[in-house]
Amino acid sequence: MRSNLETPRSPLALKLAAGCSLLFLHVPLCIIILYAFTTEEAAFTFPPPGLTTQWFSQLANRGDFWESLWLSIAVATTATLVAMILGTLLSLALYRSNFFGRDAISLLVILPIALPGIVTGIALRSAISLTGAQFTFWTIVIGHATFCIVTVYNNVIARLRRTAHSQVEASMDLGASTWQTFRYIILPNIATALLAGGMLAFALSFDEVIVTTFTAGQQRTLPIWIFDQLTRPRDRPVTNVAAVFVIAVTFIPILLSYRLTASTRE
Amino acid sequence: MRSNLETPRSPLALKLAAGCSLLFLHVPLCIIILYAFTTEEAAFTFPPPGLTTQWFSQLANRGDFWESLWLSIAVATTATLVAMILGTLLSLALYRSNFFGRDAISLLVILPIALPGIVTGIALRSAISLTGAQFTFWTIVIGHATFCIVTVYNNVIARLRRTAHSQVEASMDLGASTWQTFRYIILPNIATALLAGGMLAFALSFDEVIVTTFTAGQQRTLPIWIFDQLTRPRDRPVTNVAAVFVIAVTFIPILLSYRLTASTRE
Amino acid sequence: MAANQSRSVAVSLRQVCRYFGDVRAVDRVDLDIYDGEFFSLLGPSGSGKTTCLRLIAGFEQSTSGSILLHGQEVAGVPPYDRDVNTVFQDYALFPHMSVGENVAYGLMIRKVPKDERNRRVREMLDLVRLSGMENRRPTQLSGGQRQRVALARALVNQPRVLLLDEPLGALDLKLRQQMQVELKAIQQQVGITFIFVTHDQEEALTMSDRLAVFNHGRIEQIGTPAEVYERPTTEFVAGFVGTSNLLKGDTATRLMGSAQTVAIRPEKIRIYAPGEIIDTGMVQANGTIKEIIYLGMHNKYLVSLDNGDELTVVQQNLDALSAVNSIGRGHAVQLAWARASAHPLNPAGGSK
Amino acid sequence: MAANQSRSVAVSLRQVCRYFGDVRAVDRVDLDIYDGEFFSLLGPSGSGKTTCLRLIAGFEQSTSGSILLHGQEVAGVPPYDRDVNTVFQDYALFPHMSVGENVAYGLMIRKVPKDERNRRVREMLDLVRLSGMENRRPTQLSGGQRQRVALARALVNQPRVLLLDEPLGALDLKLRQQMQVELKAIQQQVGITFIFVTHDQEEALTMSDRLAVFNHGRIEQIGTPAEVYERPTTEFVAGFVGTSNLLKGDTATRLMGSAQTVAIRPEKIRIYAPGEIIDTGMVQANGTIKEIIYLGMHNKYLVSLDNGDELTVVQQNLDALSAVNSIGRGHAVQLAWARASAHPLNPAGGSK
Repeated sequence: MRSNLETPRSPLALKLAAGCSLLFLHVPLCIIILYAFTTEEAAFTFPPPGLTTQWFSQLANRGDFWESLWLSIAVATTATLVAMILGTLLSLALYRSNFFGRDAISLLVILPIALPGIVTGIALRSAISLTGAQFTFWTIVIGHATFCIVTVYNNVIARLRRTAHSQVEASMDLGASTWQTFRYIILPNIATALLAGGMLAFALSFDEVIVTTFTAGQQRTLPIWIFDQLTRPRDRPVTNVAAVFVIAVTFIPILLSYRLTASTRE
Repeated sequence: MRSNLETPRSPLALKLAAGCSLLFLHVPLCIIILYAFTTEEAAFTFPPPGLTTQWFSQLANRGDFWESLWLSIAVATTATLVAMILGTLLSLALYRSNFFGRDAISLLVILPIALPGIVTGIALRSAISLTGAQFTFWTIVIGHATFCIVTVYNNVIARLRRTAHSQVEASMDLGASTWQTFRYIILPNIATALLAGGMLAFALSFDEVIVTTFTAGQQRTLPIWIFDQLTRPRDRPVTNVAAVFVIAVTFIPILLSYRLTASTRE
Repeated sequence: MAANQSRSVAVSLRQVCRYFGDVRAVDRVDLDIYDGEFFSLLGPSGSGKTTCLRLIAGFEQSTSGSILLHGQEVAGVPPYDRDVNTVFQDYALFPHMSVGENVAYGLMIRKVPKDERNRRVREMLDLVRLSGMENRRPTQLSGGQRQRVALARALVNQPRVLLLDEPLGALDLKLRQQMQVELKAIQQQVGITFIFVTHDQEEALTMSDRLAVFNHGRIEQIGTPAEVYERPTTEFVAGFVGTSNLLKGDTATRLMGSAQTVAIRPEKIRIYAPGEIIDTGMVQANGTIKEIIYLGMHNKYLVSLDNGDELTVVQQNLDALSAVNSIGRGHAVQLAWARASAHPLNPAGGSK
Repeated sequence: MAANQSRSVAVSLRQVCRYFGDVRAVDRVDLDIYDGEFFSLLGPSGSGKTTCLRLIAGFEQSTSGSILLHGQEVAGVPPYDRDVNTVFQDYALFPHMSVGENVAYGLMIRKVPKDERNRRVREMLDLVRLSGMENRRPTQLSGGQRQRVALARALVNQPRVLLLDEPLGALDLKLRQQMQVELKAIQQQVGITFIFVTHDQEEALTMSDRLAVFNHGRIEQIGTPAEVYERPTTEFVAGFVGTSNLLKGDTATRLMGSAQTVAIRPEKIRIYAPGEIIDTGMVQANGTIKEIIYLGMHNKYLVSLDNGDELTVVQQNLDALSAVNSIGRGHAVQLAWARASAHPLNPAGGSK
């Protein structure tokens, strides 16, 4: 009957500090959404003199916006699929492996996400140049796959480590081969983690600017389109609308992945 | 006596796939380090025609490099300290709190890290412009603090959740007030996680490009200095040397933080 | 060993309730625990015994009712202002402190001078037989040693009441039995009131001066081990504290002369061969041996009575190789027990 | 119930070793388990019993020695090609499958036609009393029900040997006792060889036809429950399976006429008042009652012999209210036991 439901609460001061921190983290987000509706074209005053939805329709009429959006979605989808396959293979190979220390290997996988985007970018551009290849859709995908793999790997390996190994043994004990055990036992167990990792990877890829600038040729993904837009101050509200798009496309998979991994967290 | 030391290993094919993935993730890194030593000035051929350390001394003579490096270190240090304090407060307030769902709150804290850098950047620039403030060292710090707080929070709350709450009860039971319990029991328990979070935050801040471009005035952090360098093709090897610096400054804290949280992971 | 009713009351619960939402974890509990007593709260998991302990410690606040520590109402008093200390189920040792620092923690908080602190820590470690272990880390200790550190850390503050939350639950059988003896000895040495939570009825019988049996948040019976074991008042107590044969309805009427349910312990029933002459003061029944289970120290017989009811009988294996028994499966036997051994149960005993 | 030596051998271990680095988890184990036997591997944690089971299942490979299943050497044979099934300690149910799908898993893998599969799953769920639960998820079941699903899932494949790895360890006392009876009944019904790992000596005595006592990776004794309990061959067995008084050196010489260490069970010793006349065939000793511990079903007496040795004596509480006993603490008593009750231990019994 031990219950943690109602233990002594945090002191008020602590709550206040926490509230302020949360506010600090979220004010920028609110501002950008608010100014996607402002009636001003260039300068921003607070509060906005009026609200309008005209920028949405303006944006809808921009062919270059749609082009960038579709490119971003195509890149993110492809990179995510590649990452889901390679990330799962990696995690299966490394989970329970102990050749020169599981930790060392795990670190090797995690490092690329820590690699500064600018370094990854320069390095990839050099590597691609060396092979003499063109900068195409596929070079962007390769660039994005580097950090997407890590995201999928992290999610899947965390779930694998929480899955009782006795399930695998039970499956083998009941006559299932390695492949059958993967198909019927491991895959269903990691499914939600894999999906969550994929969604996070999608969001990361969709947002990426730096690596994209280095691995793209003439292609413009949506974040780069926005970046270019910023040089045109009169388009600021339209840009804000596009930013709201990016926020939405990013947050939905993140929220879903958060849901999917809820059981793993606690 | 159940032992997991020597259970059936992964099939060879799986290992091969994993090896290739690892290679894929690390080739770019090796390339950039290799070409920091090449004797060529602009074009890259493979293998490099010769190796030299001259670019290191060239870089050492560039005053603008050192200026950027110190700025990056100052920003990262300040943002990290702010994040360590606010992140700890946040995690203490939210750990065990259940007002409108701990999960919902936790998500509110995590979202900013998921916020695309470009969106955060635009939003912060708008917010700072609205207040009429100048873009200074401190605006960069504020920009970086948004994602640094999240990193610290994630580390500290994970440790708090793994710390037996009975320790807190035992401390209170033995006569310690809330503050004494924090000082003598909670702080030592979260110390390594806090440090690890701080180091990750430092690395993230040190690498940041996008948010910095929006929140900086004339200041150039090291990644932005590198970015600017890229427009000068003759300086490419020097740029690679700077990139190696960034890698080093980033990896050391990440390796340390990985060490510090080893016990939390398994 | 029995409680002296004239002793002063250390802990008193009056109609204490603790609800978690709809769950009545503790439901109108009345309890008086005397100074210097070894008192156990016994019950299955979820019966409210631990919540009761946490209410006394101050980790939980009661929904209603009043809790008195040595006559003082403690509602709203935080744990650090109550003169009780707790030994936690998971020991709750501070992993970043040495054994000595763990034990000294309460004294340090109370700003006891360093010399006295060291002296008392050393005394306490002597008491729990851990002298010389001051500088070890909790992770370097075995389960039994950790348990002793937790005990020392609580006792060093000289509380008037010590609360123990299933402190032996994590230990294996042999170590648990050894710690039971030690714990009881320490309690007699220091003379502090011990309130001991356990789900193990044998542990509660062995160690307690008195015990309260919990079920569904309520107390079903309070008494000395012998009172509770020999005269259980409800079916729940009869079944939870040891095992009992229940005679109900027709069987009870035929054998005991009343339809009231009675409980009889398996070890109080004797087995006689058919035709053997039995003291007329005894209650008698005829049956057939259905199963014999060898348990080393004793045999357990499942005996079918002629009306189909089944009784369990336990007989100590007094002789060498008593597994090979003259009474075999399928044999007809007579059973007999003293009328006083069959204890009538409270018909209102509200548990399933 | 005793093993029939002429029955065919189901599992045979010959000088089997399993080392983990320097740790000898299983050390030169020889073992024959007969067809249809309920055989227990009993020992404390870390004694090698579970590793032994995992070697038979194929989850571990032996370092040396040979393992035969029905006469066939199985070195290198993967678990899915061995005609044994395992009930895991944590049940290892597949959380994403219903109860029915869990039980059907082995049949699905073996491509048993759907109709037959459904029929056999239903039969199996009937056997373990879970009819109608097919569509539940494992998380919706209680511990005891999960245990039964794990049992059904293993039995549905009709293995010739069933391995059970402390299957009742996670259940509480009452449920465990109930499951012991059920498990034994199911084994008798299906007639499959059961190899049962447990650290609970009472469980092993209750359920087994024969058992092997493990210590430090080696087998100390193999025999029927009565053989192991009544005639332990080593100090370790005498202490681990039940409790024993050990008479050594001078005490043994004086009382038993030989310096060889003997073990005597507490329940074989009778207590007499001083001066009472004792059968001359009995071994006698004088002592003083040091402590009486009331345990409900019996009292435990700690008796100091005149030379300072201490013996434990257990007496069943036959009478109502027997807690109030005529023999009090500090009283002088005579102890006596049959010579055959004191069993000489193997002097080479290699355990501490």
